[in-house]
Amino acid sequence: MISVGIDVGSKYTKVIVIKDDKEILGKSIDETGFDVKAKTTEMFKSTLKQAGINEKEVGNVTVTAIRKELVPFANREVPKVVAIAKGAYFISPNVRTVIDAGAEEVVAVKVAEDGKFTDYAVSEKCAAGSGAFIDAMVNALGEPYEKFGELALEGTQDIPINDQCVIFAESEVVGLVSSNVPLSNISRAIHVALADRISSIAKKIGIEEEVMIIGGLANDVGLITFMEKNLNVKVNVPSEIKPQLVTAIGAALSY
Amino acid sequence: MTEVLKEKKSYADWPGTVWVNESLDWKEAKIVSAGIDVGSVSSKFVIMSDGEIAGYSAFRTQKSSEYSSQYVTNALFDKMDHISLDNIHYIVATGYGRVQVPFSNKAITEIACHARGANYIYGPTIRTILDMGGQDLKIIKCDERGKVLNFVMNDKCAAGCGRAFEVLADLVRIPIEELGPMSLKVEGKVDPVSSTCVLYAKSEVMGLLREGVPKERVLAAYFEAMKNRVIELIKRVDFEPEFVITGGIAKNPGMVKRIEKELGVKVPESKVDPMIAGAVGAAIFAKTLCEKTDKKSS
Amino acid sequence: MTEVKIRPIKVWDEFKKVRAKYYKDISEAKEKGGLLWSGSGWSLANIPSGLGDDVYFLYGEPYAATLAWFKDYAAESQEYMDQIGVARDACSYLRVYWSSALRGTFILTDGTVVKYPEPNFYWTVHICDSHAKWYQHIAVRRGVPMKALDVCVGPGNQLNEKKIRYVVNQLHDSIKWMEKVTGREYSDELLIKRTYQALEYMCRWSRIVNYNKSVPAPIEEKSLFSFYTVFEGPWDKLEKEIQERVKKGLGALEGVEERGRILGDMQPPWPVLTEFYRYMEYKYGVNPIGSLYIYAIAGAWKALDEKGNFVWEPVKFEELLEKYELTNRDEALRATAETFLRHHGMWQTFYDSSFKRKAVLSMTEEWKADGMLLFMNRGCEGLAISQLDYYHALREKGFPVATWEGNFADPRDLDIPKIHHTIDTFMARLGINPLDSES
Amino acid sequence: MLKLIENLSELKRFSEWVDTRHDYAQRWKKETGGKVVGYICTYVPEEILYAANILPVRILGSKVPDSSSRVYHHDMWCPFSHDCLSTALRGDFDYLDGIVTTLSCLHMRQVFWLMRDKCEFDWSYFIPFPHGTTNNPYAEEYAASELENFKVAVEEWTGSKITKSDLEASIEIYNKNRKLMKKIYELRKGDNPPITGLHSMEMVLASQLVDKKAHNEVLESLLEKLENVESDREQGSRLMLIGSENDDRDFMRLVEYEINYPATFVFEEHCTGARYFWSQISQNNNLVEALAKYYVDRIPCPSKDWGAAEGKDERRRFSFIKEIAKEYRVDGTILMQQKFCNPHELDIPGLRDLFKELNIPTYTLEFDQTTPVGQFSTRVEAFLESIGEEILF
Repeated sequence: MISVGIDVGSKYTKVIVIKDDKEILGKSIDETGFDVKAKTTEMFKSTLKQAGINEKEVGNVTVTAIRKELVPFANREVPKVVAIAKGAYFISPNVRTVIDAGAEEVVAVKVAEDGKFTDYAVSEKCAAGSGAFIDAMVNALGEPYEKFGELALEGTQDIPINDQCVIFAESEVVGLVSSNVPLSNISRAIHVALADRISSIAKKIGIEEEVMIIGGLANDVGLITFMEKNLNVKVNVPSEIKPQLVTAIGAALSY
Repeated sequence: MTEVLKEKKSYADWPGTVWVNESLDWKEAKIVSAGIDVGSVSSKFVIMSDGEIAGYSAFRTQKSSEYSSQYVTNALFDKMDHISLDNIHYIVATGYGRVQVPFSNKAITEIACHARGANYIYGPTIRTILDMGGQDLKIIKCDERGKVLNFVMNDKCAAGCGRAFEVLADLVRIPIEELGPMSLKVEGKVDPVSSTCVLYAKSEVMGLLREGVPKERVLAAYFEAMKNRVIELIKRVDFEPEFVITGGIAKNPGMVKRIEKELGVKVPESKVDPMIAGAVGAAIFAKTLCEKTDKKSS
Repeated sequence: MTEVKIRPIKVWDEFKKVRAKYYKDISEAKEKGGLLWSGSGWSLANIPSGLGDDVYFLYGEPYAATLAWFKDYAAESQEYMDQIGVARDACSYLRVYWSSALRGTFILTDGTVVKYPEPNFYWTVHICDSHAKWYQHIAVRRGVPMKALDVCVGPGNQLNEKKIRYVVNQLHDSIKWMEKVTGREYSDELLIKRTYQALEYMCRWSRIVNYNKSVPAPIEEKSLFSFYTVFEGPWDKLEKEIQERVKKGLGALEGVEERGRILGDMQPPWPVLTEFYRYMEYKYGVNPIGSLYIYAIAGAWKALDEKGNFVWEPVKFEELLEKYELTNRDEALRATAETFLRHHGMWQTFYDSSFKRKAVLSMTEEWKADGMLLFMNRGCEGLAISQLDYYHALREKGFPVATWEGNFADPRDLDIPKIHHTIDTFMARLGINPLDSES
Repeated sequence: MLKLIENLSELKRFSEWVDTRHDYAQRWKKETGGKVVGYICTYVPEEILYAANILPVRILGSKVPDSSSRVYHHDMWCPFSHDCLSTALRGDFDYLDGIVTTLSCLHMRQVFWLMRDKCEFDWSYFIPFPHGTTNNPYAEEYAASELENFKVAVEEWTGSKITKSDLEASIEIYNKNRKLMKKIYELRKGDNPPITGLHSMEMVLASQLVDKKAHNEVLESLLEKLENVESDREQGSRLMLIGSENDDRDFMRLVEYEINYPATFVFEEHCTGARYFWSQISQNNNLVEALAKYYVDRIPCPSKDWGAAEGKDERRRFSFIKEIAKEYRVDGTILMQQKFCNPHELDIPGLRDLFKELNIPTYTLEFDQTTPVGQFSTRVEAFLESIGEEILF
């Protein structure tokens, strides 16, 4: 059977086409924008095309992180936590702790041996541990840095970033730049702060190996390094597939 | 994340300004004083000849306060006849970056400068000043000399500040100066977005847009929330209706009209750009200090 | 499929009338020559009753909860408090109560706003960090006499004569003080009568919530919240009705078998009460059977044993009667103090996180719950104490638990779609599907 | 001369003690063979511990951003409590033999329980104590009974009796410490106080962290020196600091040494200031009762300052503050409060009224785990501009 999973994130939408719960036939990522209906429809069609599948062959379309009503061709919606657990378990059945570090939210999920989730924790009221934080910091630096995460590994000095409000932390970063602190140290400071926030959310559900990180921030090697230090475990990043797609896979598997 | 960085078109940008008072010749002045206001979002520079505005410039703050201070002064120097730092007798720096201005004689807070500037621009009857800067909201009470009696500021939350509108502009992809007028096109009562946190309000705005709510309405909801936040601060001082708004957002009708309506007052018009009030205050302080200390720096 | 509904409680209408009259009486008490006092709902309310049969009590917290229930009025009240610069994280009940007192307005249960009824005096206990400071500020601002009582003598299983005397002495003083500020003579006879009633009420309440240990549970939490502050209600009738349900095996929900038993820990989110409970009940057919709060706040429980374990067994009224001879003032005060100090479930939680942890762990077993949703309530720090402690204890035991945040008296801090999403996720955790997905 | 005071070895000693508190305690332990006990609130009767050859050290945070406490401790608990807890979770207090607290505010109670459960200390004790100490005639007697229980518990733990003379000696040392610190505070009444707020804060903090006997010696020699010097530091505006627990030395340094205007703190009211030491224990026959009387009567923490109001504010702390503000000729007051500190938050409206009546300007600052230097310097400077700086007009 062909199933489609759609994860509508605050920044990006992810679509997965999967066959018999096993084989990924199509995948795509694109900016969500304002018009969710048009965007998901367009992505749905193009991903099916990419997979060589006819719309009529599709058995299930499951959305997550959005109400079903906004995606008219979907026949089911699942809570994000469900999709995260299923997706991560699909990637590695040994996974016990999943950390989804997305653009505006961090979710930590405990997965049992049978793949069902047990505990979960969600960041509340503060964007300090999310991708938006890094985005804002990079923005404050004035120009894009492609390898901002890697730069953190070259940093040598501990500089605390005190402000949790993203907007104020921006000015702290600006302050560091104007006092000529090397960029590597700034990057390190930002990543240490971020790793601290994300880890504390993950610790709320108890860290049990194997630990997997998914979502946009999973691509940030600086973050992974400092999280491993903070949590004192290996933090795995999906290698076969982009970590942003895992939740959409989970959605496709939830029917 | 890196993909995000590539799309760098910004709707938050605004053009800089340089203005020179052609009817004044600074060379004839006894005291040439200057004020420079380096804020977190914008930097402003004012030169005064014997207490009258001879020229000003305003640009977005760049990388560092030091760099911005040089940028904004040079921009005005370029347009003013042969003037340079050497000709200015006293310079007061203010704003968030005030201590990083390498060429100032003294640093004074933007709170004192906005009060003094508003007193100069709008006259000595002014008692309550709202300054909406990039990261700060300040409500200032002052006396007839423009001296601060007390003030309140926003704590650890950038809601209602200039930066919040930049974030919004980028999000809805509408140039920042059009946000206010657009938000006023909606008639009737609009419920504010429930979060005032800049980032959470942002995701709420996104949610509303995705639900198909028209942009004007969404903007109105955002402005309502930011307005409530400002009113909340204003109510914390003994508000007196001799009231003005200074800072960048004084030019944003979406905020000003809403605040006026809520408080039942009308903010007076002025010939001087309210955005430079802080720098004007700084330049006046510079003149006073120059007179009192009798120390012309050149 | 039949529609899911809350099984109506017949005696509710009578309770409702009593409740409406109660607030009406408060608003008119002084005009009619009666006495009105106000203080924390944790106060030993039988004590001022000795001042006469026309003494009315404006309970701080239940009034604040009523106010919070009127969403718009609550938002307006909270905004007013922001404007006068009272910290946003201060007790949310205190904030809305202050707004009422400082603005001089008062909301009745039908939503009518009348003049704030100025109490003759404020009298309160102080168990969290806010209670006495709450009434102290209002008393100073409004020029009304106020007195507060220190009841923090430690847990019930460590009570001794000195601790009890410490509280009883203050109660004696309070009575003299009340006589002084009201100019009335205090009736010990009336005190004794009210003390019986108070103790009986406490014992009754623990019995009533104890019935919810049955499967299916006869009553759901929203109804429990409606009943518990109506002290003068027809309690016998209510108890009989609930007993009847237990006997017949009738659950709180009609049209569906009880598909899950969900516990909470805190006060409910008043401004979105219906949206919170009905969503669970109607969409999933589960019963929110109660919470640590609703069980422990008003009942008399065996509570802490010597080892510090929490015993969820209702105290029998007859036992109390045997223990205390209520023939004079001192005995009545002593009986009141000791019963509260020893048997009030919630009072124990302020002295050691382990008491609260044990109470929660055994509560989930005794009430045969399937899961527990913890409300990280930013509006009440007193009851938020140790929340993460028992959260981890439940989690480590493998008991399904999840948290959500908000403020119980501030509609601006309660996001309905987010709350619903929390419930959906938690139901997925429990493996309970929406009713409509299974038809 | 300015340099002279700044370089006084006694002041340096205080600051060193604060910086190296963990090393100090561990060294003390090694050298004396005694036990070290951490206390979480200044209502803990240190005298009883000290009489049993125990070094009481105050549990303070370390001003390092660290979210680890958030796993167990509510986000809305105050930053000071978070800091104490995360410091403990990192293992910085592992050398402690035990911890003690009393019935203080809820947030610090929670810190006590979490430290007890998460770190493995040999011993812990929670002292029930009157929650209200204002207008409460029964508090003393009740407190005495609980302190007696505490004394017995300490004896059981250490295995040796605390004799009357042990306790007498301990109280004497503590009384002396309080008296000396008060004397130093009193030198700040005059113009150009010889000691800044930063120095006084370090003095009091050190007192809470080291052996009082050693602290007394330094105090005595400092007092001798200070009585004979006059500061040539520009005192500027005379400020009083009122509020929650505060060991934020960065903030003191910012206001007194770093901003653009001269200013000097002439009084700190909080529990790392005058509230810790302002009065004396009167030695009478029953020493435990004397202790109880002292702790009940001391300038109260806002969490204990409530009780009654008959048409006017009867908070004892308020009348103390009122007196001090006059005596120390205060130009302005900074009301500082730890974010989320409820007892203080609820006193602030009343304090504002009080200072309005006294015609002394106030400014309120909310403290977090670390000092936002940029934001605070603007605020404090603007406050100083509003109470002084006539030169600008």
